[in-house]
Amino acid sequence: MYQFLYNLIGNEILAGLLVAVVPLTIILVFALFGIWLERKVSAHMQDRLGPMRTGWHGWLQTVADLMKMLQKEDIIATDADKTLYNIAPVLVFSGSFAAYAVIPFSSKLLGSEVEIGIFYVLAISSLVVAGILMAGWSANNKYSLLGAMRAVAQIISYEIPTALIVLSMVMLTGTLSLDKISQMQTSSFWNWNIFGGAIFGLSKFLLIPFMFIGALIIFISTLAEVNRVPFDIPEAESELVAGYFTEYCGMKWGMFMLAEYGNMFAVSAIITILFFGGYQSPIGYFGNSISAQWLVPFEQGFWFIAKGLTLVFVQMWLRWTLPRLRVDQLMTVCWKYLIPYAFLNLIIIGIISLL
Amino acid sequence: MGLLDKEFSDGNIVIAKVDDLMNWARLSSIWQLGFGLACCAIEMMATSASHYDFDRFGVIPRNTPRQADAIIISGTVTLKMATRIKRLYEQMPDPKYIISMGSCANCGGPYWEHGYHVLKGIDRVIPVDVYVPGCPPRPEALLEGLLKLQEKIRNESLRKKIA
Amino acid sequence: MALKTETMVLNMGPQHPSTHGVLRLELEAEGELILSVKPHIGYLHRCFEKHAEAMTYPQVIPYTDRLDYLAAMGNNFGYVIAVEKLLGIQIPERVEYIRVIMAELQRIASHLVAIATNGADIGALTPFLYLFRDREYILSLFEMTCGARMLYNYMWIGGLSHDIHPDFVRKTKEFINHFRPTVVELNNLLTFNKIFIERTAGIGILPIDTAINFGATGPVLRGSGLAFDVRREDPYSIYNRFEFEIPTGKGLVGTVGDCWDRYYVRVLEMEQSVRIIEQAIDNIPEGDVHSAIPKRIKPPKGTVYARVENPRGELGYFIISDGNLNPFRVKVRAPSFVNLEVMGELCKGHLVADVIAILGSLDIVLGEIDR
Amino acid sequence: MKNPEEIFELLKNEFGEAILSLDKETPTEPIISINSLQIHKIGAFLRDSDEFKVDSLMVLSGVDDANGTKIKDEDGVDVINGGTLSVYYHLHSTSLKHKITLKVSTQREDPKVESVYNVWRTSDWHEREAFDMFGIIFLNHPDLRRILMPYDWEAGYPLRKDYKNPEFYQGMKVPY
Repeated sequence: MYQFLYNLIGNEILAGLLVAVVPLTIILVFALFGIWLERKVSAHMQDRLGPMRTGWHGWLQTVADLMKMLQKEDIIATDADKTLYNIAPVLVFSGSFAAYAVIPFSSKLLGSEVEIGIFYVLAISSLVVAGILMAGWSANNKYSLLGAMRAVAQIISYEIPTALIVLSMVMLTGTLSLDKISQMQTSSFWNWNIFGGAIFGLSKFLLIPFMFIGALIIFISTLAEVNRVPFDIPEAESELVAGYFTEYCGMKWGMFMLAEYGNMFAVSAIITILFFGGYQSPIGYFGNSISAQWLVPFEQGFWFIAKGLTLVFVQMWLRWTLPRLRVDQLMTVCWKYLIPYAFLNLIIIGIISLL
Repeated sequence: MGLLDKEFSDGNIVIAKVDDLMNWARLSSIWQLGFGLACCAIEMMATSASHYDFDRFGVIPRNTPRQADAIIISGTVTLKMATRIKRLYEQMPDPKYIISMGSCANCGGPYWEHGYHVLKGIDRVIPVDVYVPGCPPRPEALLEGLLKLQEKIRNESLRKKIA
Repeated sequence: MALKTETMVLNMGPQHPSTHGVLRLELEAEGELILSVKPHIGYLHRCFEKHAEAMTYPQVIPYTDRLDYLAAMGNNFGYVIAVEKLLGIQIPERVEYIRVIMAELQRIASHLVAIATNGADIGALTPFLYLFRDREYILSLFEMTCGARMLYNYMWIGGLSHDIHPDFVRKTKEFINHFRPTVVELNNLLTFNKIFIERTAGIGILPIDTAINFGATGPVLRGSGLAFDVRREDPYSIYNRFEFEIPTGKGLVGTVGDCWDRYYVRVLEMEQSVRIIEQAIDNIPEGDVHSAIPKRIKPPKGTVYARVENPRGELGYFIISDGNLNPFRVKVRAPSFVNLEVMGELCKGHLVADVIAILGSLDIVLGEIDR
Repeated sequence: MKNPEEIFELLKNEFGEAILSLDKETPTEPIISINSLQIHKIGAFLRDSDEFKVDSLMVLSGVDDANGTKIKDEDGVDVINGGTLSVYYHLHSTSLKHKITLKVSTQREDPKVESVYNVWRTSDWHEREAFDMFGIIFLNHPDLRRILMPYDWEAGYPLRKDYKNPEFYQGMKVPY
């Protein structure tokens, strides 16, 4: 996409900025939609209706929320560390925003075709940790601090199983590029990595159970990385009021919120790419069959977003069903169960792929 | 600085339209401070629950005053609590609204005469936008109070008040 | 070498999402570990006892409603029993039956809120809304009887304010049919949820002798394993005519007396209440609910202590009469007030998150703690 | 299960002078009056002896008997001079099922009662409440502070019959 624009405009910076607009639009639109979806999903699960007064079934609710937030007074407590306090939301947001740069929404729509895409995502999302710690520390509020400490411990711990599963997938596919991983799983859902990838023979069938385990582990650990129930202890409403963003108000808080929903989709996208075929259609392309090649990228976009939203929906489903774990139990889940199983999975997948 | 801090001296059509949009945003997303004081708090919870569903109006409870727009004084305010409520109110960012729910918060309610430790009306401490009568008010009454607050917000303006 | 660190004082409340009102907890914490918990109460002190001294006997009843506002019927019940004892009057059978049905319905409604908030504190928000939905059903039964949803002023000295609605019996049976499956659903959704058990089993264990010494009653005491229920121990009204069991904590998933036991006792108690209602609802005798209400309520000099089993435990009214139209002194033994005292004992050595679980399992109502 | 007369006799034999009287005239429950400075000893005995096993304090209530003389002070406000404040202890035994009501009285001007904090921990907050509402000093109570009223409440003890409410508290008007 960048190359295309560069050829068109001939200016590196302008092309770069234009490319950046795409993920920004996507993240904003998704956040608007995601927050509304969350409220509607929760409402319907709870025998309620959810927002109803702003447009059809309240679809403008998030717009109203955001516009209201823009109007709010911006309070910075006297004792807060002002620099850190102001940087933190930006950092958190840019962390989750930057991850979108390498996510291939379709074969034509991806910000940057970096070869080390998945590595980049893991690295850049660590910015979020720094932002959260800054937010918790600078607000000079004990609840914020507790929330930030919890968040950092949690996110860093859960990055290990995530990374291990990613590693096993990289081992299997032999590439770090998200686009290439997506391309490999083409033509039918039987070629998705969760079904052993586009290989044939015995090893495919041997791989399937371990792929399922791997997908489960990475789903759980990314759930924890984006602080969703049952791992939402950093912002545990009933314990820590609102966790690390207790003291934030107005749009600064809104940025945390956007980042959270952005992250939700980002991790779903990563899982989709690694296991569920990325932007590949499970049933072949309509555009190919009527020989309208221009239709294919749009179909791919549709499939990608549909798969991502399905995973997001599962996250929400869990959120409104399960209670929350305690901080030590959370660590137990990570260190005693997820990491050993992820290691085991890595070794077994390695052996099988050598067969 | 919030956008509303600035007042415009002359009204024109642009400001009127912007007003409408801003007011619409504010009145559609009144986030209440999630805290309860007494009996009325239970009715407030019932209002948020499935049967009455506050969320239809975009009202969700936020637990920290920093992210709340309205505070529903749901119950008897005692002298010991009044200072804390004042502080909570001061922690909320502008624009902020108060709904006084129930007789106790309005005027002391049944405790007006012998309540040596009851504040006779929250409006002695913080300014109130809407009073909802009842002991406790039914959820429908609270919803009505909310609609009244929305009406009030709808008529706000960026223009300088003439008076 | 041990690193020297300072402890952190964490102020929880009076405005905090899970202090169930305006309780303030002063936590001394080392990181997440709790060293001590000091509850500060009185943020809802509404001077009930002063009001009782200034009002006539019937006028006190609406104020009793507002003590434990989740179980207003139970509060009325205790007070009118105390005054009736003082007056020495007999009340009609019909009144007794209706009172028992109302008190048991109220117990279910109150336990629903208790369970709901306990779950919500631990993070399960959906069961909270489900249970509030079911509570509405009971409230509509009360509403059709006396017109109020929460604070009823329904039981009067010697009678009731209104007779039951002609549809009441049918609707109550409908409710029971609706309610039984709800409990099963609740158990599937929350009670035996693995995470919920992890969070509550083995947390905040209250040994039986400590519970008695602290004077804990109700589900808190029964959760520790002692089958103490005022309805059985010191039968008032007509409770000795009904068959019901007293559920106790058995340590089904953890240790006896932990948060989960206290929680589960409430679930089981709701089923027992349904049993009592079923036994009573078909046997309501005919009669007039106003016939025994005295024209002028002026008890003789004397003192009385009457206690009833409220959803939260033993609710007692100690009334001193000096022979006037108003009581000389009314002292309320509020179950939550006593139950909350064990908070400091229970929380030692637990984590911040456990404080919430423990507080939720004690099920306090600030209205009666502060009075 | 023992009736009040038996309990009274047993206590009389054990403690003699400290047990003052048995008040049977009240229609509903007989009350045993005892010396206010011996209550801890008697409570511990009641709890530990096998005959009583009174392991639970149901309620501890402070009462202003208002039996002194009413006089007007210099501002023309009614105050009560002399007389007594009382504390009632409602006890019961979870194993033997009997109930006992004890009463201690103390001088209004210098109200001192022994604390039973060590016997029944229930009394902890109840004693603080009685202190808060009536100003009864419980000797040996480890943490006798106000409990319901604000810690900085200076206007006296609200449930005393001659209590006058202040006009302002921290700048907030108190009366209606």
